[in-house]
Amino acid sequence: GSGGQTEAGGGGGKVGIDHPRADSDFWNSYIKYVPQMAGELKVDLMPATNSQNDVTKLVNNVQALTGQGAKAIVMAPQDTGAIATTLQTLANKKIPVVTVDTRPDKGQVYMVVRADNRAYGTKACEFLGEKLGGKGKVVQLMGSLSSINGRDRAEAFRECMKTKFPGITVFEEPTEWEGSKAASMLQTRLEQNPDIKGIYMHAGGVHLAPTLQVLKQKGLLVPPTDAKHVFVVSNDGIPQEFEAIRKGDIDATVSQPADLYAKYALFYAKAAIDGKTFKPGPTDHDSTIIQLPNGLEDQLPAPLVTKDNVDDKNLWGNQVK
Amino acid sequence: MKNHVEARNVVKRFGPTTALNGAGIAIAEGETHALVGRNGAGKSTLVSILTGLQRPDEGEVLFSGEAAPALADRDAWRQRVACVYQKSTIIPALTVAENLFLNRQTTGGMISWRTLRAKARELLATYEVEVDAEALAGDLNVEQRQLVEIARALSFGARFIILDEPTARLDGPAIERLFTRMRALREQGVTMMYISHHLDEVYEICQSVTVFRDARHVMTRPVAELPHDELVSAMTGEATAAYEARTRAAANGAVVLSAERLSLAGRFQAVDLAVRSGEVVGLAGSGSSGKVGLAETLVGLRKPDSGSVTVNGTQVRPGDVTAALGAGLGFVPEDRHREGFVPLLSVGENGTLPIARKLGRYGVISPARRRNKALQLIEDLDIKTEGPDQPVGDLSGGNAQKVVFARALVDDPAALVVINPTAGVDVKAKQALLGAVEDAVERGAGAVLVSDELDDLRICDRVLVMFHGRVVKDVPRGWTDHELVAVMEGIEE
Amino acid sequence: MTTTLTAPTPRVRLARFRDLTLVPVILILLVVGAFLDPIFLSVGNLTNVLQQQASISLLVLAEALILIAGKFDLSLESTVGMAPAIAVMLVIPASAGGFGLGLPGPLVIPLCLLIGAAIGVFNGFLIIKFQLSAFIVTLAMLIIVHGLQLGPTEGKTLFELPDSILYLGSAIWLGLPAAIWIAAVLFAAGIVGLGYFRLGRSLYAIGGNADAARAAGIRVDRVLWGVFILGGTLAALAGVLETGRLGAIGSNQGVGWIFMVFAAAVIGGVSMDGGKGTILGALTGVLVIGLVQNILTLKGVSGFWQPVVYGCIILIALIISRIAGGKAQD
Amino acid sequence: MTTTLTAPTPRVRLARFRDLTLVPVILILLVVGAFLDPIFLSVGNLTNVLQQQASISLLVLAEALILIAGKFDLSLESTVGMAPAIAVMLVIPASAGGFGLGLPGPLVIPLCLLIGAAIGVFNGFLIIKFQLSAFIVTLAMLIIVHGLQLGPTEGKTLFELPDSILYLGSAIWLGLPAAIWIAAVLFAAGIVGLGYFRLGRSLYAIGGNADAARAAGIRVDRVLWGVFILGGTLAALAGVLETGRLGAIGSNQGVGWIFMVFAAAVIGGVSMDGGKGTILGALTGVLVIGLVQNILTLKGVSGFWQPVVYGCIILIALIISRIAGGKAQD
Ligand SMILES: Nc1ncnc2c1ncn2[C@@H]1O[C@H](COP(=O)(O)OP(=O)(O)OP(=O)(O)O)[C@@H](O)[C@H]1O
Ligand SMILES: Nc1ncnc2c1ncn2[C@@H]1O[C@H](COP(=O)(O)OP(=O)(O)OP(=O)(O)O)[C@@H](O)[C@H]1O
Ligand SMILES: [Mg+2]
Ligand SMILES: [Mg+2]
Repeated sequence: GSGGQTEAGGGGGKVGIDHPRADSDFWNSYIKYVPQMAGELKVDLMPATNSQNDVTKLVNNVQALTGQGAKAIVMAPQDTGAIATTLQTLANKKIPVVTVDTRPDKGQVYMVVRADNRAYGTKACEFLGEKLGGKGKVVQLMGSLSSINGRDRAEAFRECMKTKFPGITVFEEPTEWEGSKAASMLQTRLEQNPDIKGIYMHAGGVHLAPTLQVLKQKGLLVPPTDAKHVFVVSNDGIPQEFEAIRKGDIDATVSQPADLYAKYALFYAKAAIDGKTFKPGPTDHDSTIIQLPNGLEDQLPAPLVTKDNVDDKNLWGNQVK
Repeated sequence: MKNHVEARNVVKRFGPTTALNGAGIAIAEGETHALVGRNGAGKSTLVSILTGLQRPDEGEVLFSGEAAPALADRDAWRQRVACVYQKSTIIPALTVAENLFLNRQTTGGMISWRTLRAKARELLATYEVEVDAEALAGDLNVEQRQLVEIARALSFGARFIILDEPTARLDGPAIERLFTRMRALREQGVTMMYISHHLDEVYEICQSVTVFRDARHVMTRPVAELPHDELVSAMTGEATAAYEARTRAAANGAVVLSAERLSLAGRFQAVDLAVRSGEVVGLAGSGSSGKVGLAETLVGLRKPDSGSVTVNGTQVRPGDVTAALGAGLGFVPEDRHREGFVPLLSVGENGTLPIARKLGRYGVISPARRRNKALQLIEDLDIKTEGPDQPVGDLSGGNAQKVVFARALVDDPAALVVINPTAGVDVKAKQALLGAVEDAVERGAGAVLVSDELDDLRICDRVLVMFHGRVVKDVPRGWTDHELVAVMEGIEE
Repeated sequence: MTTTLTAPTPRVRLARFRDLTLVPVILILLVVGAFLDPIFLSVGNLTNVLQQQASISLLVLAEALILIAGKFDLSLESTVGMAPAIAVMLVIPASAGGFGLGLPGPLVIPLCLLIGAAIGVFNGFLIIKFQLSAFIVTLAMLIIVHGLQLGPTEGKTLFELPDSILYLGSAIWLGLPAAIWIAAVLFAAGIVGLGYFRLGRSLYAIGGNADAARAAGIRVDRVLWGVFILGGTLAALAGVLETGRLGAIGSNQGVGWIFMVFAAAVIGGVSMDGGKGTILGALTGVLVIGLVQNILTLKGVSGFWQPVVYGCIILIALIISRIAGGKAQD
Repeated sequence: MTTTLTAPTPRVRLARFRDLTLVPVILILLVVGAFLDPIFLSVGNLTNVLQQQASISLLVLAEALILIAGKFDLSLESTVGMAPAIAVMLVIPASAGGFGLGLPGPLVIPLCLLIGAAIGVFNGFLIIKFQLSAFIVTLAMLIIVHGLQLGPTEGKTLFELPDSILYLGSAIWLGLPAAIWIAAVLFAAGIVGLGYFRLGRSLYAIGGNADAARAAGIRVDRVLWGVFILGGTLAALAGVLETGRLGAIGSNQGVGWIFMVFAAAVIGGVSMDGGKGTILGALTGVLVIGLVQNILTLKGVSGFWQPVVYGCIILIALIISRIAGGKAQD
């Protein structure tokens, strides 16, 4: 690569950013970090658009952003296939793209900034498998099956259980990221199988409160020392999950780094405008860049948070507010 | 005698139409007052103003000399006036009993359905209405619905009752029963306003008559001293002779409409019928004789259980209106609101629906040709409308009926089936419509005319009388009212 | 002349049965469910079904009233999330995500119901006074009301709720969840109110023929307005129950319910054209939907194929209710 | 006596204008947009707006036809994703996620349209032959059809598509995206067909009073069935255009569109009660929605508040069309 080009002064390197949705706690934290990180990194950020989980809107928004003069685009396409044409168009216009959270299947990207969603599922599976001693029943409250992240978590969890803990039965509940469905399905499943001992929820923001509410109603919300305790692993790492871990209501969560997503998305966008290039291999921030057929991916660390490390100041969930 | 109800200088406009233009009426305490006028003269509009449903643009309404209540105060209006509206106010999804006692099912507290049903049966029995109190009103036929509306309006105990064309859908005996009832009410001192296009009815039960013409009041006179001719010319604004049925040579043309062994369970059985080109065949019968059912089966609105219908030499598929129309049939249905017209579409479109295919090639409709055809229909049948583009839903009842008639005639039908065609049309229009039937017949069509009105049947070359679903007699021209009624009632053989 | 009172009794029976065309469907579902899973017929499971349906059933009740009166309200689903969320934010401190107004905690339920009623007032205003299309007004309101939740909460889930709003949705009264009792009482009130009171009957008259209702002295506008307000209030109450059941107010609470609400009402015999249907029928519709969902969950049908099974069962219920009801639907 | 042809011309003119009540709204939006962002009035941006609305506009066209004929179809939105997805799976090899039937690639568009038509046939069968409620049948079909996409694809996005299905949605003809031309031609055909053709006029008659239409010799069932089939086919075509624009078929393609489709049709003057409205009016409705979305995007209104602004603009458009139209809506 041609590393050291002059740092862009005021020469106009506007970064356009599209937020995927405004109705989940994780993404809202991310949205909040964006302007803060833009200030720190001195990125010339355009007003953000929001595609409300609709790839059609995303495409329209990107069109508008480039029309308004964006030199690089940060986006988080929740539907990774349907963005292919847009990526192609942007590549033709020589506008670099950084995608956050998801990896487009097709079309050129400058950098993918994400944690490995399959790793979430595997980490949750390993934690639950050990706690249950390799046998018993667990429930997986799945997100939407039409989202790649939901599918990755579900598949990884399922495969890990099958290979590493064949003695454990897994019930899968398609909750569509809806608290109401999660509560109903978990309640029904617990009625049918009162001996369920573990729960993996795909999204703390929507699944945490309903799960606790159902467990409470069933009298299962007891400390880990109690034989009736149901082990719960969550996903996201929002402050309320940490609170629940401290209280012993749930046992672990996979912290999806909202702050790092925002930081490195903007970092790479700026780098792209500045003409920098990167190579696969370890980075200076505890992560690894890997080569994709259509670009690079920086795999950020996503730590499993348990009672032991829940007070770690570096966790983003401990930094909000 | 003082005026029980008075309307002064009322003006009411609907968009470009002026329905009432400084019209007024004064009805004396205790009298039965007729309001007559041609279709679209503004009668029903006055009714809606007298019952507080619409606010006049100008003018005032007085009850016993006092100003009418505010429009929002429905209870006050209902104490002053009860009404049988021209447009049905029956709610089809509710039972007859509930319709009768709508919004007064109980005076307070919970409704006792048992009591309500009993009260309804009693009321229906009092008015000799042969319907089941627990039937859904939507299952009734037009006539039964009308009887329910009348029973409801009369049962309020109001001191002033308006009847807007109550008899347009009733047959002879039902009309007689209504009149008996009205006379009794009058004896109790109830004031009534009566609207009808049957002027003989006006003479029979009204004491005075007010005539409206072109949205204005033209005269008010005691009935007793008003000759029939003068009344008609006041309505029409010109001297008009009574309709004379034309004479025709005995029909010996081809059979244009025939039925063989036609049966429909519960309605009529094994009916044979043959109508020749150049003749008008009447279908008469008392209530529930099956005449309407038969006519509807002839045109394909109903599918017979057995038997066949032949139109203009083609045996049509049973229950297929399109095929019947295609074979050269034209018809006027019994209930114009249900099967007659599409309210939102214009006069022109409604009138030309069956001939759409003739208004242009390759499925195109030429608006200019439609417009010309429509102007011709409006002219021929003297339809009172702003023009071919006015929606039929905005027309007065009689004019809407003329549009339905226009639709039946538009294709120069070889066979014509008309069911109660003059329901709700004014004297002059009635002549136009009957004349149109006779014109069509003179052009070579054969016609079936179903009617409860003996006057209409006079244009028929012969009248088939039905009784309990069978044709019992073929009466040739020259009958007297008495003879025909006797056959219809099954008294004479 | 005597009246032909041809066999009045069978007709009454038939009319009564028409509310209950789904009862065979419910029976089939009970049998099938028992066959598929022994747990299904247990008291615990059936109680769960009822509890899970309690809040959506209030929406069905509200929608049934509005449909019978010949109108339409899509915005109810947004009220389920927005009314409790805003009420809670009025009460909780700013540190917990509230407005920091410091209103007393016990006010939260009255505030919530008031917000629901206010949405009803606004809908009524546009639809009745302004004579706008009910479908589109409430569609726009569905979007706006949801936005009025997203905006202030910034899309966050509200976790720190006053106890009072959690109580109704989670309490147990006489061995059954309070939500079931509340829904049962309200449905009973609806059945009696619409069956035996003049005001209730006036909804049928208005839905059947508004002009005729007006001519009969019913204050059509006032009644309709009342129905919209009642609808909004019931939706807010459904939100309270749902909040208690879930223990938090997510930004998606209620989202997507309205389709199920319509499905329940219509397979239960309530007509989209107004003037037809009963509250009891709507209740059977809710039960069918609840039982189907429960059976699908118990059987663990794959998430991908669940919608197909689900949709087919709705169609079958519809066909059965068509055959049993005997009349064309609209 | 001659007829009182009191000034027929103003009425004609008024009736014509009624299709165009949204034109002032569009003009206001154009002025406001130009004021807010200089990019807005550029040819490129306006072309984008049209291209973005092209596929949803076909759905609006389909829904307008169905609404005018007095029926209802919610399932269109699911067809937008399902028809192309299944058509593609019939064609592509199993390795790319297909069924591995090895049908030739150029068949994909005909297959897609055929699937759309088949969905229309099924809807028509249940609604017309079985006389079930159109709302609920198509609601169930919305769920089922979407499930028929989710099931075979297992929720995955299809991105290895035959070129033929990508062409229409991405080609440029005479300097404009092909999708715009296609939509323009179909709308023109709709306007002419419904204005000047017998078959088109019969939709108004059927929607206005089906019994009267039948009595006037119109084959009501046949026409209605045709309308449902045409609707399904147009939805499938919308799916083809969308697929070409996006370059892949996501499992959520089309999901959530139906509300916007109804909003566009109704603010454009098409009545939910049937028999009223024009295709030109529906087109203006689409344009209003497209312009509003574009302006909101250009201004970068916060995602939280966007729905509120959006909903309010729909309400305002509705009020303007009510005032300009002069009649109560339903
Ligand atoms: N709602 C309305 N909108 C537009 N025009 C109307 C409306 N109601 C009545 N009109 C018009 O007002 C005029 C008077 O109508 P009205 O119904 O009062 O006549 P009518 O005397 O009762 O006639 P008929 O004997 O046919 O019932 C007619 O030209 C009619 O077209
Ligand atoms: N829609 C209907 N459903 C069931 N029965 C009906 C229906 N309409 C009419 N009937 C009944 O069928 C019988 C024949 O009716 P039809 O209308 O053919 O006779 P009609 O001679 O016209 O009687 P009327 O003069 O009372 O209208 C009557 O008993 C009538 O009550
Ligand atoms: Mg009249
Ligand atoms: Mg009759």
